[in-house]
Amino acid sequence: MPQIKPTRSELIKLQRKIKLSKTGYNILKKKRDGLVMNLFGMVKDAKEAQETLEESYEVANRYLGMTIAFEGEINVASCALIKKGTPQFQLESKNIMGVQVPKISELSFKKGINDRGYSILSTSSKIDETVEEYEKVLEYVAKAVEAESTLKKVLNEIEVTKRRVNALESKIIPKLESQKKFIDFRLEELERENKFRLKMIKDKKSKKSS
Amino acid sequence: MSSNERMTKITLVGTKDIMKGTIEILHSLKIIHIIDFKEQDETFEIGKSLGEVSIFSELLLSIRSILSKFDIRPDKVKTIYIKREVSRELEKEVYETENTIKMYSEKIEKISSILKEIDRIKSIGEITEIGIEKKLISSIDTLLSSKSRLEKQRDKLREEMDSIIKEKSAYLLQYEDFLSSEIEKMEAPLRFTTTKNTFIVEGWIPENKFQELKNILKKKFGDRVNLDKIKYSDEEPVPVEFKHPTPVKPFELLLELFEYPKTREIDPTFAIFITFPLFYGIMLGDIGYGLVIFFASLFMKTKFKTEGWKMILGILEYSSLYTIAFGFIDGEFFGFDIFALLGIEEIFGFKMPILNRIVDFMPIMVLSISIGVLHVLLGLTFGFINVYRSHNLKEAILKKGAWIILIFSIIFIASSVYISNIFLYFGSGLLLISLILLVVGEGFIGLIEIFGIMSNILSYVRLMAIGLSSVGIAIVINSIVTDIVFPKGGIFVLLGYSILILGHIGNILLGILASFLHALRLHYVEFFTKFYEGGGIKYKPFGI
Amino acid sequence: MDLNVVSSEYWLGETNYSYLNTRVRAMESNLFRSDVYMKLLNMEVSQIARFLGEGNYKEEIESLSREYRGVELIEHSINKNLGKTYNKLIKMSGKKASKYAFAILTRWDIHNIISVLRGKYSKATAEEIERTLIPIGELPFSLIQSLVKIYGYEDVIKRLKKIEQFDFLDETKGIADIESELFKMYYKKILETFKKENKSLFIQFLRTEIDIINIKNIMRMRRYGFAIEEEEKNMVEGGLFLNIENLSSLLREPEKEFLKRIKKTPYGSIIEKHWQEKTLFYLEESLEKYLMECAKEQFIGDPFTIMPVLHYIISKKIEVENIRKISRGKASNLEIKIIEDSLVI
Amino acid sequence: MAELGVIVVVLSSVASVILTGLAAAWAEKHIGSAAIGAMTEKEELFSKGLVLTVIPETIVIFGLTVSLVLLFVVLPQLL
Repeated sequence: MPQIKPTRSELIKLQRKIKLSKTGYNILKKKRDGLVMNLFGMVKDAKEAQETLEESYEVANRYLGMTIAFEGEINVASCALIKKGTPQFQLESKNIMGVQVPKISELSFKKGINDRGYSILSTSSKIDETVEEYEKVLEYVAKAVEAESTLKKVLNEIEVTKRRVNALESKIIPKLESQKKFIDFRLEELERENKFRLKMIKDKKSKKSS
Repeated sequence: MSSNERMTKITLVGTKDIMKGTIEILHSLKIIHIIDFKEQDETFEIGKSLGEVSIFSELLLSIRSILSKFDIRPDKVKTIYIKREVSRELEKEVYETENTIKMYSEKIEKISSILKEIDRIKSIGEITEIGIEKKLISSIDTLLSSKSRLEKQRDKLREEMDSIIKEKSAYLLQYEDFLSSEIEKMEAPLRFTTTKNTFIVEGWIPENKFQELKNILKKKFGDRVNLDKIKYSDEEPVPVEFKHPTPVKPFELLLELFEYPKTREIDPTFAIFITFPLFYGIMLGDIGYGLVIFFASLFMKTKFKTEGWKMILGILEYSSLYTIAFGFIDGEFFGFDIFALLGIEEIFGFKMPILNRIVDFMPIMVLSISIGVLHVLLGLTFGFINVYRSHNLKEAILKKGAWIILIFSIIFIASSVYISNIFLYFGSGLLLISLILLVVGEGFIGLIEIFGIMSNILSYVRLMAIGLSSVGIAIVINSIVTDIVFPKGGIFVLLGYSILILGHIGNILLGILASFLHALRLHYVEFFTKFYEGGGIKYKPFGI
Repeated sequence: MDLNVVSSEYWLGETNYSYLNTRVRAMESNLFRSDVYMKLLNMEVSQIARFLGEGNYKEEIESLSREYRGVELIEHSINKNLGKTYNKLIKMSGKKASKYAFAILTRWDIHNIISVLRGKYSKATAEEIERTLIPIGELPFSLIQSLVKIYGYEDVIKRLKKIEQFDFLDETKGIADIESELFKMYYKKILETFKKENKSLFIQFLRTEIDIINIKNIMRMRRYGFAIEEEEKNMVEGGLFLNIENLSSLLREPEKEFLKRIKKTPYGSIIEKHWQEKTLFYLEESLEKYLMECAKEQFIGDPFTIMPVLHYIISKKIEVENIRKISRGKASNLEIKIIEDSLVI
Repeated sequence: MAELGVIVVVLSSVASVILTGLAAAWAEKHIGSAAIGAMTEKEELFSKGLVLTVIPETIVIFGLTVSLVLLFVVLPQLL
């Protein structure tokens, strides 16, 4: 710590810094705790989304299996030739305790039977229902993606915050405090020196005068 | 008359844990004719296949596709193979063989398609004239010249593939055989009825094997299995296993073509054995034709060895003997009057020929009708016995006896003209009795049936008519040649001989077919309707 | 090339009913009976394939088992077999009888054309399209294949318009409209061709079929909603019990009224049975089954008419569909009960 | 009168063969084509088909018999 000048103004500066760090530390700690608290809910959400996705995928596959069994693979493949457009969705963001997380809105996977491209006359409701199930799957995929990426971002944020808190707690604040101690010590020493010197001068003066 | 194997219907009930063992035993004994499971409900359901039937099926599909593509059949493969147990190694070997063959055929196909392209380029013709660059032409030339090399390569590949197939085919066939029989065992439960813990097999076994099977099962499984005889209704199709002496065996075919007899019914094979060749001989009746058919069928027997062919040729063989015999009576040799040609007038005091079919058609007609009467009577007698066995004497008399009496009465009345008037009265009395019986038995409708039986008997006139047409054709051929063609001399003699040969070959074929069919028809339509119901099935024991 | 290639591939002689019908009956006796289906239901997929390869489908299974395995092998084999059988049927039918047979076989043409158009519309590859074609129909299959090679959606329609039956097509319309039109025109043309035999079983069958198609679509529209301009596109004229006006009023009835009115038709009991179900799956299956059973019952007729042939066409189709249902159902682990219920036996 | 009788007998013997022949042919045409149809699909029906095909031949056999009887039994009595 040689570069620190043990001056009073430094000390004041340092004191201010320490105070700031401590407040920051407290706030970050609270944020961390808050995020962790939120995390439990999110994990549950993500897990649920995953499960519904899996479930709906299973259901859809079953529907597909049945449709293929009843209508023939060739008929289904023929209907599948019309893949009209890619599904559209709107991506927005949401703020959770200062974390920007994605939010998928305006899910437009679901189509009416007339908008799917095939004619009603030449198909059956088995196709409809299978398509509907797969549309549901798509929807759940979007939801799962949303939940999962939120989870990821929040986890990331918690990690960062935790690191910061740790840094403040175990590095920055102790360092500042030791600097403050050092300055305190130096200043005290200086004062003592001054006192001693003053005493010496006083003694000399009184000797001279007496 | 030999009696056929008596069948008895059984049920075999066992606990499911011994199902596999039971199947093994049944499969090795080869005696049970299983009745397939039919109706499914809550308690009783169809069994499930055992073991790795799925893998086996997959393997079998692969093998069969190879066998069919390269037309590998057991009779083509001479090598003898040793039976090996199925193992993973074998499984791998099958798939490897399949892949190698696939690879080879793909390569060959590719080369063939290249060769086709080269041929197409060649067929375009001379290309130098269109003004293509020299370089290009030379490269095309090298392409064309590579044709023979490619062909050689293709042939080599083909040879290699053939040798692989040759090497493997015995083994594939053996494996196919093995898998098929394994799968038959594994899929046997699909023919069983099962409940939660037990399985039930229904089927037929020869009666004398029942105790044997029971002992084997008891010894092996004790109380966990139960074998019982069960009752069956008259309508049920019972499997039939014939036990005929070898000479009669071929005639089983004629029943197979129609229907197998029921168990309680008289088996008419033996009767057919006597009457079928007789009718055939009467219709064809020619020494020459008989000899040709006899030797032809002997020769064909060495060529065609399937069960069906053997039977048909056997029938023809017997029939041709009768044909020769009747040929002597008719004095016909390829349509020629053989005795007249040889100058023989008498043998053992008989005037030869005994019957000339063209001139003496009336006696033959009478003979035919008499044979008809006898045949129908035989049929009715069988019918009488059948009805008596399945119902009672009264029924038998009303249903069949009445007809027998009717026919006898007509015989008496007809013969009264030649013998004495007493026959007329006696006959009329019988007629009256039979008519009364008929009305009692079947009502007045029964009387209409009289016309049916009359036309049945008249139908035997075909014995004369078919013979007449056959000999007619033969005579026409002969007289065309001897009276018109030969007298012209020179090259016409040759022509005459060829007409003779072709004509008689044609007439023989026609004669074989017509005589066979009409003899058959007389049995099926005239004879069988009097007594035969049929409804049996062929005995197919599990494991064969 | 002759543009109107329809049925010119066949040189047909006179119809000999005694020959045709005994042959068809013999063919029919080779079809599977109910106990065979019970066995199939208890088999694994490869077992089914093997089993089929031991019977009527031997040729197809053996030749295709090098390319395909499992359930694919079965589906390809049965389709190939169906095509082969129908072709044989037409060749032996002769002029008079084949008219009816063609009328039924044209459905596969419609299927193939729709498939090609769908593929072209969404720019699928030729292989993708070819996978969805079935080599059955009145049009020569080579013509259908040549359509696949034509570049664009509009060009395909332009080519089709040169064929007499398809001259009503309009290349500016969308795929869904074209599909509907093809369907509607198919029924319209058949009903016109056989106008004189209005009472015949064949026409009755077709009109029952139209009814069933209409009912299915009404149920779908009621469930999923519809636009007014769509409504007309989705109905076929000429039903046996329900005409267009009936249908469009039925479409708007509240549930109770709907049920009450539909119960007056033979289809009422079927619809009622499935009314509470969440999906239309089983309703459609039952209606389809009803139609097939109708055909099987009705087409038993005079040996000197086309009926035995029509009966066989339907029965063979049923057999192939049953096999497919079993093997596909097995492959996607459906419960045996569901498969069994859907079989037409 | 005797001559007229002879003509009638001869003509009827001719007619009986021709007419029964035609009748049998007509019946066999149908049975035959049906039989062929059946056995192209099921080979095991071959024999049944063949036998069925010769069934109507009874007609022509009766015709032939009648004609022969007319020619050889009835005619000599008239002459």
